[in-house]
Amino acid sequence: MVKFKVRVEVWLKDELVDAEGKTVEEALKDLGYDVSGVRVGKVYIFNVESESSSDVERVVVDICERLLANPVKDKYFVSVLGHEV
Amino acid sequence: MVKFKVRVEVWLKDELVDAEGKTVEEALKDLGYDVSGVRVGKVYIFNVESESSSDVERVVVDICERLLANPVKDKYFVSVLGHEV
Amino acid sequence: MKPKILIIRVAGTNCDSETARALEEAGASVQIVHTKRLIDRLLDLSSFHGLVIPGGFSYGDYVRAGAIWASKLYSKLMDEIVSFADSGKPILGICNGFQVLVEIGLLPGLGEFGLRSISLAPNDSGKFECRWVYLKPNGSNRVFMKYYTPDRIIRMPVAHSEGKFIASNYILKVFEERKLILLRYVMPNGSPAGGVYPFNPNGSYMDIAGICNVDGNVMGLMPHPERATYLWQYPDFTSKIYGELEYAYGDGYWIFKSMCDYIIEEII
Amino acid sequence: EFSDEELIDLSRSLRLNLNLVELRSIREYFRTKLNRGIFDLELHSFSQLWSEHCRHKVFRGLIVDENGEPIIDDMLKNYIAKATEKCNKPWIVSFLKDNAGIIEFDDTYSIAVKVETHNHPSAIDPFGGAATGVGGVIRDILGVWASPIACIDVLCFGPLDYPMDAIPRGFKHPKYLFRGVVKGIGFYGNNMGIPTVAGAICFDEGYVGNVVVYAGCIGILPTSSYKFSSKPGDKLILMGNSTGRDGIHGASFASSDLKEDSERISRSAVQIPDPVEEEKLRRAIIRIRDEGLASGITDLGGGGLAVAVVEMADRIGGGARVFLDEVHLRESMLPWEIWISESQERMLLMVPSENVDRVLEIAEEEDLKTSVIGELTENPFIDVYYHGTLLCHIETSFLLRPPKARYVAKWYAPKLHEPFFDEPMDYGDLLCKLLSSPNICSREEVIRTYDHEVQGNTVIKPLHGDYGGPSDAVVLKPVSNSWRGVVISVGVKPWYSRIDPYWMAASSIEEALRNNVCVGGRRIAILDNFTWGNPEKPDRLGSLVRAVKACYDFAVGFDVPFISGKDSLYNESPLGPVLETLLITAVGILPDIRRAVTLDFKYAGNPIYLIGLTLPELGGSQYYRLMGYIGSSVPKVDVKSSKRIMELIIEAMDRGYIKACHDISDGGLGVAISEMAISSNFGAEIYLDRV
Repeated sequence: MVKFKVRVEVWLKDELVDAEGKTVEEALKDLGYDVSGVRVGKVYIFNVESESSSDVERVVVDICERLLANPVKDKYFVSVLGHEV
Repeated sequence: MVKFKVRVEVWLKDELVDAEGKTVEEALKDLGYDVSGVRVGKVYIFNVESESSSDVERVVVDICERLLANPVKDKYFVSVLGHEV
Repeated sequence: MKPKILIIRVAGTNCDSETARALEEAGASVQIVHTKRLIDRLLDLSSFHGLVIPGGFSYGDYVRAGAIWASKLYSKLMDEIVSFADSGKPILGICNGFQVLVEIGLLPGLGEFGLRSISLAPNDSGKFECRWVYLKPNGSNRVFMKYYTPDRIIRMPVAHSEGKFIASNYILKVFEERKLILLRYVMPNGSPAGGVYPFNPNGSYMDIAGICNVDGNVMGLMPHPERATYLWQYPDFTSKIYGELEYAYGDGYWIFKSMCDYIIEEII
Repeated sequence: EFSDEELIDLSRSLRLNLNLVELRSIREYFRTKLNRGIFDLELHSFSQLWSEHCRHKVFRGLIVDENGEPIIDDMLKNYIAKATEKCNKPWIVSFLKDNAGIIEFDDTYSIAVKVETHNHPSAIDPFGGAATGVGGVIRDILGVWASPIACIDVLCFGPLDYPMDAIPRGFKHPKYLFRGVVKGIGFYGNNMGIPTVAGAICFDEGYVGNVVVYAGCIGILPTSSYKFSSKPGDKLILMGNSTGRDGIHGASFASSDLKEDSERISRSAVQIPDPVEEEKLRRAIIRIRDEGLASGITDLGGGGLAVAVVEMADRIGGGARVFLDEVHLRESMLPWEIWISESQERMLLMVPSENVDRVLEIAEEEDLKTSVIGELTENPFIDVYYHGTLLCHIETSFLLRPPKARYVAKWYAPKLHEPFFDEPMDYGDLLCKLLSSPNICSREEVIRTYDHEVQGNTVIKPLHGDYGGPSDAVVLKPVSNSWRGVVISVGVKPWYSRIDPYWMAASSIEEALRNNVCVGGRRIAILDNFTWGNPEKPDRLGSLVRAVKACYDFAVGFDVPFISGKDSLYNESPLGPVLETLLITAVGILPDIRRAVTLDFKYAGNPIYLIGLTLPELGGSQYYRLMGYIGSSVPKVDVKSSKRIMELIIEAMDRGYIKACHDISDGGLGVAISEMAISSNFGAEIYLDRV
């Protein structure tokens, strides 16, 4: 088994309203910044034990489908940063 | 003025216990995954109007210092993804 | 003349009415006002004797608890607030209010410590904590703690998800020396909680639950005194004999009473 | 001029969920009354307004047995409402009519109560579904001008250790649902500053494919403020969040089974919770109420504007004229989407034109977006315009009166037997197993994440004593200068449904009442919330009719009126129907909170009395479940003696005889005594031979 370092980003789907993004945008405008289109997402970094890099990708996607994201309203990005040698 | 697309990541400082990360780690182990070192961060994507790319970097750092991050407990990363042509 | 105390609120603030009730019980005349009216100069902050920033989820606690409300105050009202504090008038921040005072640097104090030297991080349990806790007050502060005798153990409920007090060792040492720590989480028998959950409900360094600024007139605390104003609010009032319930007040009442007395003696 | 087949295709392709009888009556109406074609906005209006979710067609329909003999016509009127009329309580302000049930609290104030389900959305997005469920029921309370003082939540999941691979595709594991739903409930209640004080959590295989999320809210209002004086000419003001494509077809979708690929179909049915927006709504609405500016109010729930506007027009016996282009939007939308969108955190106010400016001013002060979207009219038609073109012109009454539905019901008594096994060797070990079993163990881990202390009026908390024993009921003291308390309790016994839904309903009612009485509650009113399978299947409907009949029998028997209720039907999944569940919420009065009684033992040496007869009725018990059985001897409620016992207990409490009181429920006497001891610092010596 090899220890892989992976990264997952979870975002609300574009067509859904981002209440947090809306509030942060109004706050920044209120502070005088000229900003627009604020979206807020979550990012996870963790290590996963797995046989091969192709296998680790599958495991992380499974992790996202089962816990980190809800396919109905979220989109997510998976990247394998590297593995321990 | 040019519209820049920027990205900010805010993480708890490494020496601080990441309670949310710990909760997620336990949940994943509970589901049978062999994971460790889970850290959770926030990521913001938004557009900023600014004269030049060097200036936009300054504006975004200012935004982080003023609102998005608290230097006592957070570390943050700023990246300018591109600008509208 | 009754102390005139202002409670400010924004979208998401929700402990303002019971806080007003506690202050009125302690003899103050209270006004609850949306921060916008102060920013639009429809109301003059200096016309009040005391300021309270109540608990709640200002702006949904997005980004960080209290961060967005603090950023608005910092950019639109900071001069008025600083001069209000410098004039010695008492400012009390409860739960979300404490987080706001920390974010704008009024705690522990801009002059000496700069904008941000302490912070309230998410609880170690990773969850929202709603429970009653035991606290040891530091009676040396005259503004808020006048009625707490040194050996007294008091009880109040906490209800937050970002209440873990953190600061550098240097800052903690200064707080200890200058007696700026006003409340600490303790065991039921009064011995220090020592970070043990659930007596220390969030993992705060040195079990800190409440602090004040260098001058002692600005206080922030995570527990809710307005939810421990009357004895019928206590979790065990049906099993303990508290004498006639009408007049016996809870531990939280005495912070508001002390604040009002201070205003009458020092401000009016 | 559609033929029958074309009508069916139309209904399926547009996902209108209308049956042939309904489609025919629409065709007939357009042919004879309007003699013109139908606009798509009108079709969608019928789909929303005639959905089971909005019109309770099953409860209002004619139910016949297999050979067509009528069993009951309009269960709502002839069982639920009739029971309340029979109780004939003077202190009922409004029941089964408005957005919430209302009872008098004291000579100035009244209490409003509503409980809703949000099962289908929570099955797909547990966090958002549960959170918007809480948001929706809070708006029902705001919809009768009441200020929310407490929330309750009753949740039902599959076993948390259910094997992962046995979960059908497209469905989520109970543990994932549990974590998301609990987080959603806490998120909305805490953010709104409304204490989440009471509830229950049930685990059973019957909930694996069908999660159940009940959300309830209790509010208080000056009785004088509860009036509906809307008249033609009053302006319609939409206040709150901007409208988007959320939950399109949410209403009619909830009335159809949850299919395996429900995630893809219902993408647009996901609703996003925004409690900060609703908190602003609450402040604005209470200010508008206290300044007496509006003549009427209602919330936008299932079916969005379409249902809200038509129901208000019907209430004044007139019509309404609506301009959809005036609605403040979040994204560009088709007119019919605007008309039936279920975006959250929106309210509809009816305001006399002279007060409109002041209402808009208050909304602006609270950072709320508003739009004046039309007015009520004398002429009893619903006219909907979009940039000047008329898109809907239908009589108000026709829109609200679908043809009488007819259903077939047949109840099959299950063939169950009483198990026989020898006595347990070690009672202590058995008691510990029961105390740690999922349906009995402590709920502290969940309750601590709910702020149950905000507003500072929670007198008896959900957890009692240093070790968090379970209180039977929660007491609130909502009025500052009065010692009078509101007592909130729930009763839910789904375990008995597998044996007999009649006795399940009876026990649920009795437990809600006993829980209330254990704290000193009296003058109790109750709410019924059914979660059942597909009523078009005779066996499901047969058991439902039995349960509703029991509601009538025992409400009258206990002389306790129903003041509100809701039914969630079509809860089915590839694994079968939901475990039939009836939640009874009880709201009582405590004249003086200083005399409240709690379950913790108070003094050493106090004698312990067991009141009421103990019978060999272990059918559906947690003990049988532990041993792997269901059994058949379901407890049968003896309403006369139970009513008498409760009256005597209240009398004894008022005389100060009773220091601690607890009802015997799941797990029986052993668990009840343990819970009383856990909540205090005392033990107990029990002599079973004296029982």
